[in-house]
Amino acid sequence: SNMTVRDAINQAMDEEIKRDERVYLLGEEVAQYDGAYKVSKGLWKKYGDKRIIDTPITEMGFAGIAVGSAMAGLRPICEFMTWNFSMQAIDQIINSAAKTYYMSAGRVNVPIVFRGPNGAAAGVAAQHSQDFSAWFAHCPGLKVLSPYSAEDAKGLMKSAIRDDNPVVFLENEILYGQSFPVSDEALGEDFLIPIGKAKIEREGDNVTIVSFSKGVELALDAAKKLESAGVSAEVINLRSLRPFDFESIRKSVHKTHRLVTVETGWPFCGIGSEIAAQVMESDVFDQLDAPLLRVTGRPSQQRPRRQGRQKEPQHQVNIADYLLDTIFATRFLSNYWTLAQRTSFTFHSFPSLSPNFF
Amino acid sequence: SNMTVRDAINQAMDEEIKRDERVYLLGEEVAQYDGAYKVSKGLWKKYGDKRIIDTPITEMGFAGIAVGSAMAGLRPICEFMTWNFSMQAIDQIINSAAKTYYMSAGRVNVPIVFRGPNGAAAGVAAQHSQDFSAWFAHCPGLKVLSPYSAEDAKGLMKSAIRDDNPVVFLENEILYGQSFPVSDEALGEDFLIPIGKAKIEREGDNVTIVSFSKGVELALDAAKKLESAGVSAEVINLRSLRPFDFESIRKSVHKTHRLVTVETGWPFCGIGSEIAAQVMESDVFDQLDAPLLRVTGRPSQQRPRRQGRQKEPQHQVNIADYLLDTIFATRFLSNYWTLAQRTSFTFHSFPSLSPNFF
Amino acid sequence: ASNDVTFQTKPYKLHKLDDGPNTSVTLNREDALKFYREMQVIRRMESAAGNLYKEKKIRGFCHLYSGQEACAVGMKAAMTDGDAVITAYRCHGWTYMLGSTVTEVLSELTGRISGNVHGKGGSMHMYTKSFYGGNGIVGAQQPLGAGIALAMKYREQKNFCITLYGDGAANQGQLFEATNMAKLWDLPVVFVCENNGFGMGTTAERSSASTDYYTRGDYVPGIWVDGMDVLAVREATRWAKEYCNAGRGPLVFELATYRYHGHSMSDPGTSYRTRDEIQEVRKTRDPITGFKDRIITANLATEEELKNIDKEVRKEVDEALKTATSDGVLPPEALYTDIYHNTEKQVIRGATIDETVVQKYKNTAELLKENK
Amino acid sequence: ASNDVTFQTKPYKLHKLDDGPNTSVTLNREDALKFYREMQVIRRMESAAGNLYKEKKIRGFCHLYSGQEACAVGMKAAMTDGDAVITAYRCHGWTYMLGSTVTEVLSELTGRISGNVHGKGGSMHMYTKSFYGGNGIVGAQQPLGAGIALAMKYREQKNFCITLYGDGAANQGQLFEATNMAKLWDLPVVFVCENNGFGMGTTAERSSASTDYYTRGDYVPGIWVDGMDVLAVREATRWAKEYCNAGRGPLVFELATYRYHGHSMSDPGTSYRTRDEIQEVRKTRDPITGFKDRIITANLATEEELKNIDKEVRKEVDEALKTATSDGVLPPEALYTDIYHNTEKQVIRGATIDETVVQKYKNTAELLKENK
Ligand SMILES: Cc1ncc(C[n+]2csc(CCOP(=O)(O)OP(=O)(O)O)c2C)c(N)n1
Ligand SMILES: Cc1ncc(C[n+]2csc(CCOP(=O)(O)OP(=O)(O)O)c2C)c(N)n1
Ligand SMILES: [Mg+2]
Ligand SMILES: [Mg+2]
Repeated sequence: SNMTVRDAINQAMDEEIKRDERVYLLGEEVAQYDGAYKVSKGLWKKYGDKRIIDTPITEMGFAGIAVGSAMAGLRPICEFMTWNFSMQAIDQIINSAAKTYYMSAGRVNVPIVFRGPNGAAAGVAAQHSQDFSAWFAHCPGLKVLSPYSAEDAKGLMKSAIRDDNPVVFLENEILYGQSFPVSDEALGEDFLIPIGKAKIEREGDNVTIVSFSKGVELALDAAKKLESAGVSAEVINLRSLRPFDFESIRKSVHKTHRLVTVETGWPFCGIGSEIAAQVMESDVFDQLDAPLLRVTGRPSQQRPRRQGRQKEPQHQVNIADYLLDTIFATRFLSNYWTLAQRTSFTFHSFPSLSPNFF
Repeated sequence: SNMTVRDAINQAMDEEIKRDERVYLLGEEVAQYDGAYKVSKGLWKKYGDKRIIDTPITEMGFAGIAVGSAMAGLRPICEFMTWNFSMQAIDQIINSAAKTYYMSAGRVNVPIVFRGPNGAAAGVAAQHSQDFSAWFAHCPGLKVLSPYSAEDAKGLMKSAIRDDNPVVFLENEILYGQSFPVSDEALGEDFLIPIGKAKIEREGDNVTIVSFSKGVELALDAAKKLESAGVSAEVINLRSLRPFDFESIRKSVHKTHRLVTVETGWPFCGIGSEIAAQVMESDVFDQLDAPLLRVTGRPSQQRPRRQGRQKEPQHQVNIADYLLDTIFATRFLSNYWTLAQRTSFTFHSFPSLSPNFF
Repeated sequence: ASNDVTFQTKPYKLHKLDDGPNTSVTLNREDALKFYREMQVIRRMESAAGNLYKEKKIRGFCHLYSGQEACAVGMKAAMTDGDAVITAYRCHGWTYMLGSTVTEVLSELTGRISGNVHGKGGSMHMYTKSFYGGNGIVGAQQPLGAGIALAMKYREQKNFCITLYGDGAANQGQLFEATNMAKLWDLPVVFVCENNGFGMGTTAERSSASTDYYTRGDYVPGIWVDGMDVLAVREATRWAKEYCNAGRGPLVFELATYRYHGHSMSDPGTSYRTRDEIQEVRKTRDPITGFKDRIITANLATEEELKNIDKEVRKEVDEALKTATSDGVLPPEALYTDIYHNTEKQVIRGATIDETVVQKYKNTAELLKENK
Repeated sequence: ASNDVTFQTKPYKLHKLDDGPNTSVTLNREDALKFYREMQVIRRMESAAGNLYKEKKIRGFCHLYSGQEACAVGMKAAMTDGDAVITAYRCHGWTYMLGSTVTEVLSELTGRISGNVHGKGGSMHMYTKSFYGGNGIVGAQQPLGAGIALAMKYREQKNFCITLYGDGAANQGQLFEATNMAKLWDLPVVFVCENNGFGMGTTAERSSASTDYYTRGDYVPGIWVDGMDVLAVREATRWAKEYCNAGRGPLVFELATYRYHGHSMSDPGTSYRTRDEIQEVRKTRDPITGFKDRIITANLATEEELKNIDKEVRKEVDEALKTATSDGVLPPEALYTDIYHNTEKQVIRGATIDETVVQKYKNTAELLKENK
C-alpha cells in the first residue's frame, strides 16, 4: 500500500502516544487546528487536551517547558511549526537538552523529540528557508534524524520517541504530501528503524550518491537518468546525521570509487563538508578515482572552480558533469524542473523566480 | 612594543567610538563594570551613558534593539558576555541581521558588530564552552572574524566596526591576557586589517597548518617543535572565516603538499571539514602527498581510525604522527602542557581533570 | 477648518495613565476623503492579492490585512516626517501607507521586478524609507522597533517608532525584554498590539492568560483603542507621539480589530470561528462601512463622491494587477546579488563548485541599472 | 507542640491576592535547631569554597550563596516528598539542602570523583532526585521549572516545583513566556525571584524598570517575602504549596535577600556598592544572626547548644574539605562517557582521527563501578 510522509508521521505519533502514557505532543496549532501542516490531524480529537497541547507562539518558553517535563520523566514531542522558529528556542535545545546528560555525568537524561519541517519550501524567502541539518549535526549530545520516505518517517519517528535522548527530527514540508509504497511491516505498531544506520536506497557500481531528506529524491532521480546513460549509481539515504553511519559510505565507495554528496542546505561547514573530511581521514581516500563533489544549496562565498578537472580520466569527468547537468542543471536553465528546484534551494528561496517556472 | 589582546580590542573600540558618532557599545556590564572581562575598561568613564550602554540580562532583547538601531543608521557594537549566551539571541543575529540585506534586495543593510569571547575557557563545563565558529561560518550574509594576536584583534575590530554588514567577531577568553608584539602602525588610528584575507604567520615548506584564534598558538607551537625535528611548517592564521580565504591555503599547499587543520571547536561539520571539502573540489587535491588531517575539539561520534595509514610513505607518516604527538598528545598523557590543553578543548571542558594538571 | 466635524470615539481604556487621548475628535472633508480612499485601496488591494493567490500566481505565504485597515490608516495619519513603523508579515497595507504603490506591493507578491524589493522578499518582506518591514519571525520586530526608537533618541530626533504585533505575538518574551529596556531608557516607541482575535487558529483567550493587551506592559502605560475607528486610532496615535516626544518613554496600545480572511491564504479561516461571527463583524464593526456612514451623515462627503473614489481605486488596483501579472522577473544572477553591502565583488559558490561565480552585480540596484 | 513559640514576620506584600500567608508563625525547638544548623552548614561550606577558590583548587566559576541561606532553608522546610526545585548557577546551598552532602558539593567544585557529578558539572551543575540543577544560562531554568510542574500536574501529583532566579534574570523573556503558559494551564509552580540586589555589577534599579519583582508576573498573583527570615520564607512556601496543589495555578515570589560576596569569586564585589553597605546588612539583616538571637531569646535554644552545633558544622565541613582536596579525579576515559543514555557504545572521535575510540563505558556510573 501507499502512504504519505504526513500520514506516516501522524501514525507513528498516534501509536506511540497510545502506547506510552508519558508521551505527549505540544506546539503551536498542533491540537484544535490539527497542525499547521496537518501532521497531527485527528490526534487532539482522539487524545484530548492532556496529551495534545496547543501552545502560545513562544518557542523559547514551550521548548523549555517540554525539556523540563522530559527531565521530570515525561516524553514530549515538541513541534516547531517550522525549524526556522527553533532559533528562538535553540538555547533550550542545545544548552538544556543536549548538554545536561553529559554535565550531570549521566544523572539526568532528556527523552524528547523536537520535530517539524526543515529547509526551504517554495518561495517563502530567507527567514523561512533555512536548513538546520549541519547546525544540529555539529553538536554532540543530540541524535539528529532526517527521514526521506514514508517508511523512514514512520520507523524513525517511533524510534525517536522511544529513545531516551534528545532527538532532532528534521522533516520536509514538500515531502509531506508525497506518497511512498510502504511494507505491511511498516504499517505495524512495532515497526522501528534503528537510529544511526543509513539505508542503501538503490544499489549501483559506478558512483555513490549520498544524501538525506528531500535530497534523496534528487539523488534517485539523478541515478535514474545516469542509468539510461549507462552509469550505475548507488544511492545512500543517510537517515541519521548523528550518530553518523560513515561505515555505509565507506563500503559503498570501496565498490564505486566515486562519491557525490547532495544536500539542500548551505555548503559551508555542511554535511557534505564533513563527509569530505571523513573520507580524507579514512581509507576511503585511497579508494577514490575522482575527488568527491558536493551538490548543495546556494549561495556561499567560496573559491573559483577547480583548475585540474580537465586532466582527469574521461569517464570520471563524464559522471561528474552528468550529475551536475541532471541534478542541478547549471548549464541548461531552460529546463523547467531544474530551475524550479534551483529556486527552492537558494539561500533565500525568493519568490521572484517562481511564477514562470513553478 | 607589546600589547594584550584585551587592550587591542579596547583600543580599537575606543578609537572607532571616538571617530564615528554613530558607533556605540552595548551589552551586559560593559559600562560601569568595565566589562565582565574588562575588555571595555574605561570606555564608559570616557564616553558616558549614551555611547556605552549597560543592558539587562536579556540577550534576545538587546541584540534585537541593537539590530534595529543599525537598520536605522547607528553602528552598534553588541557584546555578548560570552558567545554561549548568544544562543538566546541567535534568531536576531541570523534572521534579522544576516538575512535582511538579501531579502530587501539591498535596501536595508545592517552595520553591526556582535562580539565576545568564544569557545572553551578552563573548566567551566558544557554550557560555557561552546565554540560557534562553524555555526556562524555556515550562514551567508554574515562576516565572521576570528582574531588570534593583538594586531589581529585591533585591525580586524576596526575593520569590523567600519564594515556595513553584520560582523560576528569571535574572541577568546584565554587570549585576552596574552601579550603580543605590535608594530607602530598597528598602534595608529588608521590601522585596518582587510576582512577576508588570511595571514601567513610563519613560512615553511613541508606542511601547512591552518588555524584561527587560539588554535594558531597551538599551530605555532607545533611548528616550533617540528622545526627541531627538521620539519618546516607553514602556519596560516585564517583571521576571517567568512569570507573565506581558500586561496591562501591553496598557494601554501602547492608548496608544502601537506595540510593539517587545527580548531578548538567540535569536528562534525566544522571549519576543518569545510577545508577538506574545498580541497577535494579544487586542484589542491592533486597536490596533496598525504591526506588532510583535522585536529579538533572532542568528542564527536565518528568512525574508527583510517586503515590505510601505514601504507603511506614514511616521511608523511612522521609528520602526521609528530603533529598529533605534539599538538594534542594522544599518547603521552603525562605531558603537563598537552593535557591542560586537552581538557580545555573537550566538548564539555569539565572541571574534574583540572586540579592535577592545570 | 471651518467645516470640521466633531465625532465621539468609543471610550479609551487607560492603564497606568491619568489622562489619555480625547474621545472627541474632529475631521475635515479632505481627511475624510483621504482616509476613505486609503482604506478602500487596502481593501481592494488585498482582495486582488487573494485572487492572485487563488490563481496560483503568488508563491509562498500571503497574509491579508482586510478588516484591519483603520489601524494603518489611522496611525499613519498621525505620523510626521521621520517617524517610523515596523510590523510583522501582515504588511501589505502598511507598505502601501508608507510610500509604496499598489503595483509595488502586488508585484512583490507575484515576484516581479516592479515589486517593492523586486521579488526578493515576497509577501512578508517589503520596506520603504520609514517602514522597516515586514518580518517573518513572530516577535522579532518588537525589539527591532525599540532599537529604531533608540536610534531616534540617540540622534535627538523628535520622532517615534510604531512597533506592531498581533495578539498571538503579544506573548513573546521579546516583548517583555523590549518593554523593560524601552522603559529603563525612555525610548520613544509605541508597542501596538493589533488584537484581531486570533493567532492563526488560536483565539486570544487560548494563547494569552491576560487578553487585556494594553496592560501587558505592566509598568508601561497602555491604552485600549477601538481599532475599527480610524479617528480613534488617529487621535490615540497623535497623543502617543506627543507623549513619546515629551521624553515620557514607551506606551503600549491595544487596537481592537478583526481579521476577515484566514490567517494566510492557505487557511480557510472557518474551523475556529463561525461564518456568522465574521458576518456579524462585517455588518456591525467594519472600519470602512462605519466610516462611510459617518462621513455621509455628517455631510463631509456624498455617496456619489465615495462611489467615484471607489471607481478610481478599482482602476488603480486593476492597473497594478496588470503589471503584477505581466512584468518581468529578475534574472538568475539575482541569486548572487545583495550578499554584502559596500563590499568588493565576492566569489560565490553555487549549487556545485562548477557553478561558482564572481558576482556580476553587487546588489539588485546595480543589476537593474545595468540591465535597463 | 506544647513548647511551640510564636513569632511575627514582616508583613508580606500581596499582588492580586486577597489573602496570603500568616504573619504569625510558630516554631518548635527541633526545627529551630535544624534550621540553625542548616543555615550554618551552608555559610561554612561557602566560606570553605571561597578559600578553595583562592587557593586555586577550583577551576571555572564559583558563585557563593552566603547571605541567602534563609531562602533555601525556609523553602526546603515547607517541601514534602515529590516536590522539586530548579535554580541557576548559585546552587551549592540548594544542592546540600536537597540531599547532597557537603563533601559531594565541595568535591564537585574541586572536580573530584566524590563530587555530586564526579567533577563533570563543577560549581554550576549539581543534581539530586528532587533538584533539577544548577543551570549556567540565565533564565533557562524558568521554563524548565514550569515543565517540571507540568509533569507533576500530568501525573496528578500533589506536588509543586520551586523555580528560582535572580533579580537580573527576572527580566528574561522566558519568564514572561513561562508565566503565561503556567497561568493558562494552571501549573503548580512558584516562580521565586531571589532579589539579592544585584545581577553581577548591576543594581536591580538599573536592570529592571520595575523592581517590585513579586508583581512582575502581571496577572499571576505574587507575594513579597522577607528572604532574611527563614520563618517567613517557610510559611510563605507552605502557603504557596497549598495554593498550587489546590489547582489555583502559579505564583510569583520575591524573596528580599542579599549577596555578601562578589557575584562570583572573580568579582571583588566592591566596585558597585560600598563595604559599609555589606557591613550594614550583616549587622542588621543577617539571616543567621537574626535567627540565632530570636531562638535564644525565645528559649528555644541556648547559646551553648548553638555553639556546639557550630562546632559540629565546622567539623563536617573540615572533613569534607579533606576529601575535596585529596580524592581522585575521573580518568580521561570519562571524556567519552555520558554521551547518550541507554544507547549502544558509540565510536567517538577524539581531537584527532587517531584518537578515535569505542566508548569503554557508556556512562560515569559504569566507569566507577568497573573501576572500584
Ligand atoms: C517565531 C515564530 N513562530 C511561529 C511562526 C508561525 N506563525 C506565523 S504568524 C503566526 C500567528 C501570529 O498571530 P498574531 O500575532 O495574532 O498575528 P496575526 O496573524 O493575527 O496578525 C504564527 C504562529 C512564526 N512566523 N514565527
Ligand atoms: C543568558 C546568560 N547571559 C549572561 C550570563 C552571565 N551571567 C551569569 S550570572 C549573571 C547575573 C545574574 O544576576 P541575578 O539574576 O540577579 O542572579 P544572582 O547572580 O544575583 O544570583 C550574568 C549576567 C549567563 N550566564 N547567561
Ligand atoms: Mg492576531
Ligand atoms: Mg541578583
